[in-house]
Parts: sequence; structure tokens; C-alpha cells
Amino acid sequence: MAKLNMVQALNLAMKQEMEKNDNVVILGEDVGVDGGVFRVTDKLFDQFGEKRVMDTPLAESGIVGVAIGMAVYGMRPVCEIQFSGFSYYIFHQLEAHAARLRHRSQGRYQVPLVVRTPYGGGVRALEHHSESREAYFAHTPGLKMVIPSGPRNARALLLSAIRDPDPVIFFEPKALYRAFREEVPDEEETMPLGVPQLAREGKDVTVVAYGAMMFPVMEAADELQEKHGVEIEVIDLLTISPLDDELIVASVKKTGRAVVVHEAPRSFGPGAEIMARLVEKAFYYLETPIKRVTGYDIVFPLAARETAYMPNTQKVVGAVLQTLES
Amino acid sequence: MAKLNMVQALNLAMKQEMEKNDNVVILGEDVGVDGGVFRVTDKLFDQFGEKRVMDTPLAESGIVGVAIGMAVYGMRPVCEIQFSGFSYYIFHQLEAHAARLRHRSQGRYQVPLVVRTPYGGGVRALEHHSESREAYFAHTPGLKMVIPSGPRNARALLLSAIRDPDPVIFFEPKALYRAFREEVPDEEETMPLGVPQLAREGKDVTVVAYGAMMFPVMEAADELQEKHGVEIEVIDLLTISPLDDELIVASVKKTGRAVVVHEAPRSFGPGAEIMARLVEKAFYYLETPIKRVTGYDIVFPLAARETAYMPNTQKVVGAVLQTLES
Amino acid sequence: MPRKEIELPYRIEYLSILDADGNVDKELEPDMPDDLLLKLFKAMLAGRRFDERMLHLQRQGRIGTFPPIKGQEASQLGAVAALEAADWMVPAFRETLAEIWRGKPMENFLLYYAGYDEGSKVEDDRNDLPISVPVGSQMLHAVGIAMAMKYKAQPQVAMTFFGDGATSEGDFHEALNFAGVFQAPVVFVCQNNQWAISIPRAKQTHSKTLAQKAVAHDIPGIQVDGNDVLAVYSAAREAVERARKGDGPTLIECFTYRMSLHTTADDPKKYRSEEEVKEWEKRDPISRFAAYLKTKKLLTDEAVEKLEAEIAKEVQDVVDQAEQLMKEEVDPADMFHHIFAELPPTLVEQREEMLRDSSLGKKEVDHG
Amino acid sequence: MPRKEIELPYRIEYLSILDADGNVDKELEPDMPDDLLLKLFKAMLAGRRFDERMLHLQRQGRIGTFPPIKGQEASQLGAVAALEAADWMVPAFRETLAEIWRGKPMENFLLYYAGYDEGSKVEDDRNDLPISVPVGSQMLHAVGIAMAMKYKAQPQVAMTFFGDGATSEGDFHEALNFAGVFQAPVVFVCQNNQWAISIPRAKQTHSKTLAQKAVAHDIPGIQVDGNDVLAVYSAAREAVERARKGDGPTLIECFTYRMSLHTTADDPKKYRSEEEVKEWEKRDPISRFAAYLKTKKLLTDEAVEKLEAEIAKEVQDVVDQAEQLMKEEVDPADMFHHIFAELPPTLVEQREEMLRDSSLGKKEVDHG
Ligand SMILES: Cc1ncc(C[n+]2csc(CCOP(=O)(O)OP(=O)(O)O)c2C)c(N)n1
Ligand SMILES: Cc1ncc(C[n+]2csc(CCOP(=O)(O)OP(=O)(O)O)c2C)c(N)n1
Ligand SMILES: [Mg+2]
Ligand SMILES: [Mg+2]
Repeated sequence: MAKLNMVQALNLAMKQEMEKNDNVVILGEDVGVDGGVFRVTDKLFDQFGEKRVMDTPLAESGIVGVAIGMAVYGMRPVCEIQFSGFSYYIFHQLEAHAARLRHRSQGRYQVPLVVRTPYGGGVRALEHHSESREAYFAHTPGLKMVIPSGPRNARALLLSAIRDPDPVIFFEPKALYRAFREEVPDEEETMPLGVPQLAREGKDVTVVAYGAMMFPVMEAADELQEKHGVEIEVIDLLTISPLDDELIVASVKKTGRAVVVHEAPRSFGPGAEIMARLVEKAFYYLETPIKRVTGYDIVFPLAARETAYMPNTQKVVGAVLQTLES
Repeated sequence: MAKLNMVQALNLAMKQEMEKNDNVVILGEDVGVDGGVFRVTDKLFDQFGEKRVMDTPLAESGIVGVAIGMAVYGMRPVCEIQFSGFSYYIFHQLEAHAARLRHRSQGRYQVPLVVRTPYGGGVRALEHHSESREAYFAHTPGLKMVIPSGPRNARALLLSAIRDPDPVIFFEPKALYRAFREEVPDEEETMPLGVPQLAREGKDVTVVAYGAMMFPVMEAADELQEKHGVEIEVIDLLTISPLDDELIVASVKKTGRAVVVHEAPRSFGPGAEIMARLVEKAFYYLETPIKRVTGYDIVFPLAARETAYMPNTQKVVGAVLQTLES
Repeated sequence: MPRKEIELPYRIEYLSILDADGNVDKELEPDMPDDLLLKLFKAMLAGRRFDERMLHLQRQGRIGTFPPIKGQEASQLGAVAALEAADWMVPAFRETLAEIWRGKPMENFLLYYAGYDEGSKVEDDRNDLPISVPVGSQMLHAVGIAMAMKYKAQPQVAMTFFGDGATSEGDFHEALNFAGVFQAPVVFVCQNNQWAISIPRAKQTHSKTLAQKAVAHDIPGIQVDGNDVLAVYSAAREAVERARKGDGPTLIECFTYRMSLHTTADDPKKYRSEEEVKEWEKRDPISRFAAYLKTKKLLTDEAVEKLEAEIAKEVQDVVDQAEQLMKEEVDPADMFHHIFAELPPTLVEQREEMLRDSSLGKKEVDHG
Repeated sequence: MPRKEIELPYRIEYLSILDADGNVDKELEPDMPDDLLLKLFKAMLAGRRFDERMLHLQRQGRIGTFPPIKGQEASQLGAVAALEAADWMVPAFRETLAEIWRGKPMENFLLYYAGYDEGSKVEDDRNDLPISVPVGSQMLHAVGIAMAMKYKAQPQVAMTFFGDGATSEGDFHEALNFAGVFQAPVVFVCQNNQWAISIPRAKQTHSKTLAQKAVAHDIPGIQVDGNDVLAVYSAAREAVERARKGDGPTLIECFTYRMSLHTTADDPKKYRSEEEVKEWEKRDPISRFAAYLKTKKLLTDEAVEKLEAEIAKEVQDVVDQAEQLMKEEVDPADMFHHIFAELPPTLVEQREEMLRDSSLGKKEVDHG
């Protein structure tokens, strides 16, 4: 048991699985000698060598394309795309092949590959380095879309993703990479993909979030309790797609109110699907309209306006209080 | 005034605008000598020559990438991507540049380009030739996403798209290309982008659809009226994004019930956003849960199972009747 | 402080062994056992006949759109004939004959093009990928497979096919570049059939040959007469050996011709002349190979006739069998198979919704 | 039926004019007016000093992450100096000096890297695109611009910049291929600075040069000493003239070195040796150009001193001005500007929602 930040926890997941299974290899830009621009693959090159930790040419489609081939051959490639803003270069490979080869070969092949990529705002980054476009991947049949929210679940989910027989795109909230530490067990730990988690119990309003947004949401929970006596129930999706709505629906049946929080642009974003599921499955339990606290439908601004763009604790508090009005 | 099918109507829009404005050029695979695999650019090569109707190398990112350059320089390129299933190759160009150059240059440049591409099922096509993934584009800030539903509005919307100062991705419902004819005025006709249309008035249930789905929906409207005495109000989105929800919200405030229909996979699909808007803006008017009639979250099947996959008249009728129960 | 030419490590060569009349260049003639030669001939002939029959079935509405292969038999077979069974083949979508040579049941093509997803099943004993429709995207998979072979120190090679049009896609270059950097045991076989639907080779790229695109990545490239099965086989064997020895990738450009339609939805009269097609008919890969075999006394007119009869029966059996399979009950809900290893809750629900759907019955499985 | 070499239309050359000590090859020395030479020298020196100051400001937390250009001054300036004002320039993200030469106000760099979107505004009288962060994606825009110039029969040329790493992206090849097919008046300038973050040139591609990638598309390619401003200028002038004459595109590989960090977030000690950097310091583009100008009697030590003082003042003024601009009120709601020509209803609502947001005030515009 050690106190690790998310970067270290992700590193641990890969290191341990690579020690155990030599089908697991890493490939990407600067993942080897440099250890990754965020150091997530730090020292893996030293331990496993260039055959297993491959610095590739600068070509995202190439990285994922060859990883698909490796996965079909029986390996477990873990690709890094340096920023999710550059993951659109791989979209055709993921949609047309990673997500379909099981079906196209009618079960003969599977594509157990993982694409890790840092996403999200809050780090005063350059253009294309702050986006949250998980909805693109979540809307793609045959792909799994996972986003952890803390060191411990990041490690456990990444391990599960590597072992999963299907392709997983794994968005890492870069704002949380070094934001805090958690106890992470030394022995391996997995978490099932596809299962949201109850992050905090409450009876008044259900708040659904994931990734870096769990941070302001949990802060809002404290503030709501302390200042307003409001107890929110917080659900951490962890797997965005395929979306298991059981826990959310059960929670809203209890609270009758809901707020969805994400950094992604609002329209056609993940929040819409949560709302749709609740309309379909908990309509008669809803007391007031579900609220969305999200990014705006605009180009992500540079650092000076980033704080104004991002959902934050106050916006969550405000939305929760609104669902309690009426 | 002539009775045209959608292919002819789209062709007319391009022909007339090219006659008027020599900044309008066409580029794509097989758009020239061959006239397009669906003949949408038929004879334009003969009339305007290879300088204005450019057969390009087989490279989608190349087509859209050079079109961005042309548009920035002041031209009005109309690109054809042969099938929307291959539009993922252009995603990074659209997201990173077409949709952002106005902002990045702080208003100095604009990117008035149109990407036309046939989408959707129902034509017994090969793999990758039947998908409906308009949600990817609709979720992308800075892009406009348009889908016509008949010859006349196809012509008018394409003309508006070409004249629009911003990038437009224009999905053409290939199932409707030759499905029926409509009177299309000889003189030019535009329709504003961003404005949904009332396709049929009714008082019982609001049905929101677009593109090829307007066909089964209008059939369902007849059947519901005749067999069940139910009057549905039908809204044709026409522009998926940016989504103007005014008409939808007003309609649901009147009917209290809604069904959303699309071919796209259900989860994280366009229907979710419609539902979210209704929850946000017409919650207290909703009598029963909004229903979705959509494609499933799976790989689009080949022809033998296509009919079972696609939304159809009966499924729409069923969903409308369900919203009337309770 | 000079202005001087830089020496590049590879030169681009052109290889031709058997001319259009079946005359052979004795110095270059590959050493091939008689039974392999005959097996290749039979396969080429069967490929041609099966293709003709598919076209006929399509015209009758018994199968849907498909891409004919007429004219490309030598270029496909010459290449795959250089592979071992344990090697991997990654096709585009016009490698019907290469796939048949590798063991794909002919009836699967009929199933597939009639719209049954079952038709693209890959059998357990065949190391090939199913066809890939998105142009240019599959070469990277072959490179990845080859990198995995190298990683696991397996004496295997991956071979991938693609058209002249595919060389314009960025992924093609990414594949060559990765193959070069990782010295992957992969053979790139370009079926330059002169057309990408309506786009002629000259408009596809300004370059004189496609083989020279290998220069960009410092890998060996060669252009061969793609209607000459001996040349294709020789170049492929050389490339496969190079790869197997650990000496890295090769790009082979087979200079051939699509004698038929792009697909059955295409009308080539819109964009190319009858004369051009006639010119290429004179360079037919099958007749010149037959002439060569006859000169070698390995084939007679009677033997060809006998072969034709055998093939006709074989093709008829395949058609009968496929149509039988299509008549069997096909559950539409099978479309939920093979999406994930395990069906997640949302898909379980959607599958149930579909089964409940009253508009749906066996009739909804749409036969051909 | 031969096996023979195919003649390719272009050979790849290497060009160097001024050696590391400032000695010039008289035969190759370009004919350049004195004032141009001096203007180039001043610009190079100013570029170096501005870069140093930016690094300093970043280390003080007054601006955010940015990519230094140290070592690449000759390679950027030699290339753009061959352009006319009416030509277009399409940069990647490390062309600070090329952009300054073309007229971008230096304070805009400070604004931009401090996080103000306003900093990437393109002035009305400059025909350049703003920087492009997604590697390899911008060359296609230059090709499109060049195609439009040709279509409109304008006597203009487009020049685009990119790094060694960018040559691995598929879009790079698509750009070269389109340029070749449409014979667009475009000049591709590769800043081969030997590194793409931590990936050395040798791991980026198996090819001996980057210039030879032009062979894949049958366009002329040349490798030049990128630390030799005369060589870069000569090659660029030749390419620009070729393009302007209607003779199509050229690929120029400038063989240079990134002497500083990839960006200020990078630590090159992790992946490259101090000795390598020292080796390259000996080949500094500025000192050799100074030596050349001194030999030509165009420059003296005193003149350099004077220049340095001028530049120091200029840079200080720029910093003051930028910091003044940053202090001015910046409305966060401006982020809704320039998304579309006209704000659609959804964005009007979102903008209002943002303005209503009580957590938001001027304080939320985060200063540097
Ligand atoms: C990415 C992509 N773009 C477009 C298409 C449509 N399309 C199918 S085949 C083809 C031409 C392919 O030409 P080539 O690579 O020469 O192969 P050939 O058809 O000649 O065998 C096109 C444009 C596609 N399948 N994939
Ligand atoms: C498509 C894409 N992938 C990854 C990155 C992250 N990244 C920024 S610069 C860079 C290296 C670029 O190398 P090179 O092209 O040689 O240019 P240089 O930085 O040396 O000027 C990388 C990987 C990016 N910006 N875009
Ligand atoms: Mg072809
Ligand atoms: Mg570099």
C-alpha cells in the first residue's frame, strides 16, 4: 500500500501487468526513453526495453493501426495518444476496424487494445490540449469508453482495460494527474468495466459526473451539506460507454432530482444520454427538470478564459439548488 | 418548375450556383468525369471543366484539407466524401481547422466549405455504406450539420450551405436519392440553416425526425390518423446542429408527448439531445416519457438483417401509441 | 560547401518474365515445381469462372454489389502463392482469388455479397483478416501483425494487398514508414489495376511508378508485370524470403488491369474507352500462362477442357450450397452477436426490444 | 522481359554554401543586396534575443508553455525571405521568427502564450495562417491555397513549414501528392531539427533523408544546410521561382537543430546528450552569418553591439506593451466570438447563462 498520484498509479498498472504478461506492450510518441510527456510510462523503457516500450514515428493512425494488427495476432497493445485533441486522427481506425473486427470476422478475432489519452481542461494548456470529446467514442458501437477519477480507480480500471477482450479507449483526466494521492494497494486490483460507482450517498439530488469533474462535484457535495443542508448522491460513471444506467436510475427514483456534470460541450454531449435514460426509465419519479452543468458549445478558450469556461464547484452548487426550487 | 428527385435537385443547386459564382468549385473522388457514384455531380464536369470539378486522388483528409485552404483563400469549395462511413478520415481536419480557423484567426479568416456525403441505411449496401453518425459532427463546435429530407429542401439547403460563411457538413439520405420526386422551382431558392420545420400539424404527440426517417414518420402519421385517430405533429430538424429547439419546445408544450426518431445508434445519439432540451425547457408540460425509435448500438448489419435494424413505420406507430398510454 | 547528389540506397526495378504471348525469359524463369504451376493455373481459371458466375448471379438479383477481379488473377495468385499457410494475409476487397487460394470457402463470398454477415467469417485454420472496405486502412494491420511476429520471433510473414488508389491515402505511407522503422516482416502488394473507380492511375499521383513510393521510406520497391504470374511469384518469393530472413519489408507494384467493372454498381463506359480494355485483353494473364504451360508440355487443350468441366461443376455446387444456406433460418437478433465478447446491459435491453418488436419476424431476414 | 532499373525524373541534392566558420562557396554564393543581408542578420539576432526573453518570462510564470526556436533562425528566415508580401505562409508552431519577418507583432506572441486568444489574430495585411498545433495537418491548407492561387491565376506562391516529425503523418504525403497532381505553386519547407520531442530523426523514419520523400510524388526535393542562411535562401528562391513560373511544388529539407527545449514543458536531458548540443552550437547559424558579413565588410563588432542595444530596447517595449494589454479588461464572454459568423440561438443562451453565472467576474480572466 502506497500513496500514489494518478500518474504513478497508471504506471503501476502497466508495470505489473507487463511483468506478468509479455503480450502487453506499449507504443506511442515519446512513451519510451522520455517516459511520456506526462511521465505516465516513466521507467518502463528501462525495465522492459525497446521491444516492449516502443517509441513510434509521429503518426497516430499508424500507432493505432499497427496496434490493431498486434491485437489481432494475440498481443495486448497499450497505445498512448499524446493528447485526446489528436485522437481524431485515429477515428477511422477505431471505428472501422478496432470496433468491428470481432464482428467482421464473426468471432474469429478480437481486438484487445487500449488507447490511453489525457483529456480535459484546467491545466492552462495550448490549443487542442484541453478538449473533452468522449461522446464521439461513446457513440461508437463496439468500443468501450472509460474515464477514471482518482489514482486507485485509474489503476484498477486500466488493468481491467488491458485484460478486456475488446478495444477500450481510456481518457485520463490530466487535471487530476498530480492533483492528489490515494492509497493504492501493492497487489493487483481490478474493477469491472461498465459499472458506475456510488461516490457519495444522499437523498436529495442525484449528481452524475466522471473524470476530473468528480473533484468540483465532491466539493459541491460538502458545501451543499454544510451551507444548505442538502445531501446529494454522487455517481461516478467510470465507464461512459456502454453505459449501464441501473445505479443512476435507482438513485433518481430515490431522489427525484438530478444534475449531470461534464466538461464536454453541452449539445449532443454525454449528459444528454444520461437525461434520456432517466426520461425513459425514471420519468415518473422526476420532481423537477434535470440540469446540465457543462462546457459550452464553443472552441475551448486559451488559459485566460479557461476558468470561466470550465464547470466548477459554484456552478454545480447552483444547479443543484435550482433542482430543489419549484 | 420541374419534378425532380433528390439527386437532380442537389445537382441543380450546384449547377446554378456555379454558373453564378466562379468561386464555387467541386472536389472529390469520381465527382468529375464519372459524375459521382450516385450521379449527384452528373454533367457538371462537362459544363464547368476540370478546373472547377476536380477529380482528386483517393484521400479524404487531402480533399478536405485542401478545401480548407481554398476556402480560406476566398473560394467556396464543395467537397464530396463518397460515403459518410469514410468521413472519419477527415475528422481531424474538420475539428481542428475547418471548425476553428475563424476563431483561431480571430475573425480574419472564415472557412465557407461544404462537405457533402451520402449517409444512412436502407439500400442493401456493403459494410461502412449504411451508417448514420451525424452526432459526431453535431457535437463539434464551429461546424454546422445539415440533413435534408426531400428534393426541394435538399436543393434549398445545399444552396444555403454553399453561401454560408461557416463550414457545413451536409449529410444526404441516400435512401431518398431516387425515392420520390417533388416540384422544385427553376429559379433559385434557399432555406435558412438552423431552422427546423413543421412538417405536419397535430395535437396529440410531437414526433421529431430528419433525413430519411421523415419517410416512415410521415407514413406513420397517416396510419395513426386513419387507424387510431391520433394526430401527430411532425418536426423535421433539417439542421441538426447548431440545434434550434424553439419549434420543438413549443410543439411539446402543446402536445405534452414526444417521440424522437433516427437511424443512428441510440446511445449518445441525436435523440438524446432532443430529449435533454425538452427536459430543460418543457419538463412541466410532459405527460409521459419521451420515446426513442432508433438504430441499435451495434455494427450496422449487412443487407439480410438491415430491415430488422432500421426504424420503420410500425416502430414509429408503436412508440407513438405507447406515449399515449398511461 | 557543395551542391551534390545524394546516393539513395535503393533503385527501383521493373520485372517481367513471361510476355503476352507466353514466351519466357529463360534467365529469369523461376524454379517452380510442375504441380505448383498446374495448381496455379487451375486456380486462375477457377477464379475467372467464379467471377463470371458471381456477375451473372448479381445481374439476376441473387447477390448484391460485389467487385469483380477479372484480369487480376495472376497478380493476386502470384503473390499469395509465395506464402506459407502459417503466414498472414491482409486483403483489401478485391482479393477474392487470393482468399480462395488461402482457403476461404467460395460459398462464403456468395453469402457475404447476398448480405449475410456470416459470409465474412474467418475459419479457424486460416491466418487472414477479412476484407477491408475503407481504402488504405488495412496495410497498417499487416504491419502490426508483422511487428508481433517479429516480437514473438515467429518465422512468419504478413502480406497485404491494396490498389493503386490506396497509395494516395496517408495510412499507406504511415504503414510503409512503420514497416521501415521497425523492419517488420511484411510484403506490400499493390494491385495497380490502372483505375480507382473512374480515376486513372495518372491522376492518382504525379509519380511515374507506384513502386518508387518505397524510396520515401528507404525500403526496396519493385514494379512487376502483374499479368505475368511468374514475375509476380518471383518478386513475391524474393520479398517473402527477405522478410522471413529478417531483412524487412518490400513494396511490390503489380502492373495489371481491371478488365471488368469497379463493382457491379459501376459503369466504366462513362470514363474509359473500349479500346483500352481491348488492348489489355491481349495481355490476359490466363492465356499467356496457358501458352507457357503448353510449351512446357504441362498442359493440353484437352486438359483445359477437362478442367473447365470440373470447375463448372465445382462452381455450381458452391452456388447450390450457398443458396441452401441462405434459405436456412437466420435470426435477425444475431446481429447482436460479436459486438463485444459479452453483451452489456444496454445491448441486452435493445436485443429484447428488437425481439418484442411486432413488426419483426423471420420474413424480415431479407433473402438476397 | 527484363529486370531493369527504372529511371526516376528527379535526383535528390544536398546544398551548402556557407560553412560553420562563415567561409563561402563563391560559385554558389547567391546574389543578394547588402541591405537584405543586413536585414536578415538583424532579424536573426532579434529572433534569438526575443526567444531568450520569452524563455525568461516563461520561467518567471509571466507566460505559459511555448516552443523556443533557438538554432533554427536561418532555416526559418532563409525560407520566408524568398517570399513576396502577397505570397502566403502556412506555419506549424515553431516559426516564431518567420512570422515576425512576415509582420506579426511580437507582442502577439506574448499575449498568445499568456493564454489570450487575441494573440493569434491575423492582421489584415498579412496573408498567413495562424499557427497550427496538430502536427502535419497544415501542409494541406497551403496546397489548397496554392490550388486557389492557380485557379485564380494569381502570381502568388504558398510556403508551408513543418518539422521532421511531421513527415511521418499521412497528411504530409497527401499534401505532397495533391501538390504533385495539381502542380500547385507551393513550397514545402521541412525544419528537420533532428528531434520530435524525444524521438530522434533516425527513429522517425528509415529513410536516409527527408528530402527523398519527394520522390514518392515525383516532385523536386533538396536537402540544405539549415544553419546556412544563404543555402536556405538560395533553395527557397529557386523553389519559389519554380512555383511562380507554374512549374509546381518543391520539398526543401533544412538540416538544422533544435538547440533548446521542445517546449518549456520539456526536459531534453532525459533523451539527448549535452555533447550533441555542444556539437551543434559550433554550427550556430548566427555566428557564421556574422563572420560572413564581417568578411564582406558589411558588419563590425561595434555595429553588432549597437544592434544588440536596439534589439534589447525593442524587446523590452514589446514586453511592456503586451503586459499592458493583458492588464486591460478582457471579457470572458468574448470566448463566444468568432465561433460562427452569427451566434446561433443555443450559443446566445449559453452566453447569457455564462454572464448570469455568479461565480464569474472579471477576476475569472486569469492573468498569465
Ligand atoms: C476510404 C475510402 N474512400 C472511398 C471509398 C470508396 N471506394 C471504394 S473502392 C474505391 C477505389 C479504390 O481504388 P483502388 O485502391 O485502385 O482499388 P481497386 O478498386 O482498383 O481494386 C473507392 C474510391 C472507400 N471504400 N474507402
Ligand atoms: C497530431 C499531433 N500529435 C502529437 C502532437 C504533440 N506534439 C507536439 S510537437 C510534437 C513533435 C513535433 O516534431 P517535429 O514535427 O519534428 O517538430 P518540432 O517540434 O521539432 O519543431 C508532438 C509529438 C501534436 N501536436 N499533434
Ligand atoms: Mg485500382
Ligand atoms: Mg523536429
